[in-house]
Amino acid sequence: MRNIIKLSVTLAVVGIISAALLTGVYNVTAPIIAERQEAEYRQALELYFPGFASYDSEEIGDDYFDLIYDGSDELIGIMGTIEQQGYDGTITYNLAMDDSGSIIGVRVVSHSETPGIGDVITTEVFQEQFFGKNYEDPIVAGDDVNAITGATVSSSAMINSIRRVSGVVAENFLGVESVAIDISEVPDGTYQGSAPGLGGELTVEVEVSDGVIVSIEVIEHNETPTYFIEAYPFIPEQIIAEQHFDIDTQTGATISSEAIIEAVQNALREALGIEVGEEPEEEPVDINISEIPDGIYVGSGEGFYGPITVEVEVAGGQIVSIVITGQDETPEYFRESNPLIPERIIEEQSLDIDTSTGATFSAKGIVQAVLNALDSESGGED
Amino acid sequence: MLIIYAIAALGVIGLLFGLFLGVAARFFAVDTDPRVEAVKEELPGANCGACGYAGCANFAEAVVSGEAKVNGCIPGGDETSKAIAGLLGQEVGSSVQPVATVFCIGDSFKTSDKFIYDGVADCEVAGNFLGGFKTCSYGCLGYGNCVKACLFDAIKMGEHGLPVVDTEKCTGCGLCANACPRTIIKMLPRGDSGYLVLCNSHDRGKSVSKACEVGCIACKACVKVCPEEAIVMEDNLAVIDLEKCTDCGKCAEKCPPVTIYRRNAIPTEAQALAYAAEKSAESA
Amino acid sequence: MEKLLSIIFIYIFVENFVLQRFFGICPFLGVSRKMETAIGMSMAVVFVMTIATLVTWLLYNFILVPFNLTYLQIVTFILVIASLVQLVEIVLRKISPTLYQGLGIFLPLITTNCAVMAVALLAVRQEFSLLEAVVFAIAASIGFSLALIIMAGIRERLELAKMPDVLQGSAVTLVTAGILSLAFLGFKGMLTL
Amino acid sequence: MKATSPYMQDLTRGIIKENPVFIALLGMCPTLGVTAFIVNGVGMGLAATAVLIASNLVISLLRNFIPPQVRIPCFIVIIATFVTIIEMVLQAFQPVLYEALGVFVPLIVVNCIILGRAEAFASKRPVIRSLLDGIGMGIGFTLALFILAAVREILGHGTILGPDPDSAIHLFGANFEPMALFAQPAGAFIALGLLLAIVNLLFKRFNIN
Repeated sequence: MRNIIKLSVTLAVVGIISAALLTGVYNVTAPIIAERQEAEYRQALELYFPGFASYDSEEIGDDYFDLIYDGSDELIGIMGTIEQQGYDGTITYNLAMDDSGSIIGVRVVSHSETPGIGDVITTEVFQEQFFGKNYEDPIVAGDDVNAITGATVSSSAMINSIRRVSGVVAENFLGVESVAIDISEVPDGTYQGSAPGLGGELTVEVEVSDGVIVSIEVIEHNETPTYFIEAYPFIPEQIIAEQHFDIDTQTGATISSEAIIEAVQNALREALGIEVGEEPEEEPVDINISEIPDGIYVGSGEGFYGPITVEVEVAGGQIVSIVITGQDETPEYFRESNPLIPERIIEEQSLDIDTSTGATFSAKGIVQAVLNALDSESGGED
Repeated sequence: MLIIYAIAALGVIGLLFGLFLGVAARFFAVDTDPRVEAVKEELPGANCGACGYAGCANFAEAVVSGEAKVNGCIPGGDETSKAIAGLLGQEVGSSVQPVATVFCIGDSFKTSDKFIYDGVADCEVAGNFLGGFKTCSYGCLGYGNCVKACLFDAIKMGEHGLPVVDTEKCTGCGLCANACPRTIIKMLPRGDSGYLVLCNSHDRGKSVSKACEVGCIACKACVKVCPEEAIVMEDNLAVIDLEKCTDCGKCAEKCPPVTIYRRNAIPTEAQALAYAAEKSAESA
Repeated sequence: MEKLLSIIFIYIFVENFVLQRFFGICPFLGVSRKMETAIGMSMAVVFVMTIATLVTWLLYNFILVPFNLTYLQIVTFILVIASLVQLVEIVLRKISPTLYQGLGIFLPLITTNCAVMAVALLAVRQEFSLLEAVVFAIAASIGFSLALIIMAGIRERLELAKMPDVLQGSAVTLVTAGILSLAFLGFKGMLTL
Repeated sequence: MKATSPYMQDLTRGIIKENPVFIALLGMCPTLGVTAFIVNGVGMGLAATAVLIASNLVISLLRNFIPPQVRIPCFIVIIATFVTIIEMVLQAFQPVLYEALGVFVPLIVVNCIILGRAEAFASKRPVIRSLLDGIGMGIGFTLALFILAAVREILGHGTILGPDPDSAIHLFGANFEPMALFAQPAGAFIALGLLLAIVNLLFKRFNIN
């Protein structure tokens, strides 16, 4: 018996000494850690809300929001700290929005996306796409915001999350009652609506009779099957059962589920005559090449990582050769659009060509450079 | 304030677990007989299973409980049995330690290969593949399963493709005998007297002589000549009973392919290599 | 319920504890020589890992968090694991000596096994509920056992293969583990929590 | 070997002859886990060395006061204390490294090298010798991590000095296609396996053993 006491007392004494030592060190380092984290956060706030005075935090669901006030306690903006499930783990990012609800900043705090592919979400080019977008604009992957191909899961995860959060901010802080769709007002009939899913356009057919959604059917999609079975028919059943749209999309196929909901909402918006954010038409960017005198022209356009400069040779009213003289795109992306795009331009002898190669940014950069070279005012004869 | 919580928490947890372990040690104390531990110390600890028990710990318990004989540990040999006997206060029966003997002298120069085998380096696997690459389907294939099985480094694979037993190191545990897929190695009581038929082939006549220059062709010459009838034919293979054998050596003289040798004159690796050199000199 | 299923799938295949996250490599290299030692070790690990996570989760959430002593988590966790392993050893020796024969030698190995400590830490850091933490521990230990048993199967055949003796032993084991990890890469990104 | 004093032997034993990673095959988890970049590898090496030296020191000081039955739990608590201190210090002063090493910092406590040296050496030797042994082993461990991290970073990312862009030096120019395998976990296994083979080869060639 005595032996047991001796053993446990020794263990306890060692434990106590270690506890005392650790608490001492903790009391020294804890403030330093807290202060450093605080400073880092203040620095980020300073970036987007220069000269802010104070902020207080609120929590909605598992997102944290800080309402930022200037000297005279006027709300000048909101900074959200959101955790979103990426390809490889959780992505934590800050979303800064001004008081009118438009996004002025996106900052990735921590992520574990695959280096070289998924971490494209930390580049300014990706983040800047969201600037100026308002909470009403349906931030749609692929149309007005480019989901970087090759990193679709990471980038579309970010895009969908930013869209959700901007909606939450708009509803809760900016006193905007959401553009709610009142199903009971929807006249009977079947309506079609579509929204971008993981693999591309997803179209649904919704049937409404005396103010109740009776059936929802996905008539066309190309989602990845393993994801899609998680979302369909589970999500439509939920919508029909609850007759509203904020249902749990954490089905392990968040992107497809949100796409279905969005498509059903678009279908009903059309039915109610609320204008759906239509496609921003790109004005045709073509010039008449045959008029351009023969010669070599130099021009430059905006690629993914920086300027792309080209040398275009025109002979007999035709583009004969396009040489890319300078670029610093990421090798594996640039390879997808060079020499494909120059060949396409020469073949079709026009700039209005399909730029959705594996690297949309670089492709558009080249077209811009050629346009810049040939455009008589801005381009110069070499 | 925090420091008090920390000290309290860790102190309590340390105390708790210390008590917990102490009580558990007492409550679940397994009343192991100290003698078992002492006997276990004496054993070589190779867990070879020659004593017939599952490892040394098991054998130690059996010896202390009187179930197993003091000299049951074969690898341990005499000094282990004496040590255990000393511990348990019993007198020592002399343990006759067997030795591993290879019943095949058909080395790679006296037999030939049917085909070139480049598969898994394992006797069993090689043996299963079309009856083995050697012309004799009972002979040693030379991939050393016995060598791998031996815990006392007492058996080595010779240049001539047959295992060579180091009788000093061999503790008679029998692991090599079990490991050999063709049971070429047998455990015999130690001794130099007596003759052995160093072959394992159950074929007859022509098929043996074609396969190996020194294989037993079951001609029964040795059986007829042996004055003590110590030799008996078991499925076309002559087997000499060492108890009856009076070491007269008549069988060895009569054996046409010279497969029978006295126990202390078993053909060695050197002889085989010399034979090979001479044979290649002849043919060159 | 559906989150539990995804936890099970993820921590056995997608984030296998040995092949993708590098926990428990020392026993993985040491014990995977023969199949029965691998199975023995796997059983011991599944048993200890589940109980350890249960105890550490309770300790963390009911003692450390309320008194905000979370910085003590490393000391308490490792103390719990070490004492638990010693306790299991004592109890096992009494209840079934044969099981102790087979399993006993692995138990001290488990105290210094990174996987057990990693599971306890990750269960707490990812804010799992109690049920999720236990399911997480079971899934992780099954993942560990899966990798161990596959490796044992391969290594038993490796012993017989002819290879340059410089590569013999742990060098070839590591390279094989690399190829195994490549195979498990196929599950990458299939499912996220 | 010329007659070096036992102290010198203690110090140099861990670096090459008994290198904890390449020879004793201990501490495999951090070795594979954090060597994607040189900065992280060396960081982990130094953190582990600090813990190793401190714990060897304290354990050899207390070796006569701790009853043998409760030896392992006490050693573990001492080591865990130092690991927590290192974790707090790293979090306060080296946040980037702390973030990169992640869960492997607390895992130093179950690092087989530290507990191994504590039990095999420190609990039986006087303070000075255990200290030197700790330093030797620490240097050996950091050296091994550095070599593996160098191989993995240069092949896997084509850079030196680490993940954050402004300090990383691109070795092979912009459009060098790095062998992404070595950035993956599988590459760590393969790289370490081949390194072990090379070390075996060298030891056989210069027959150190």
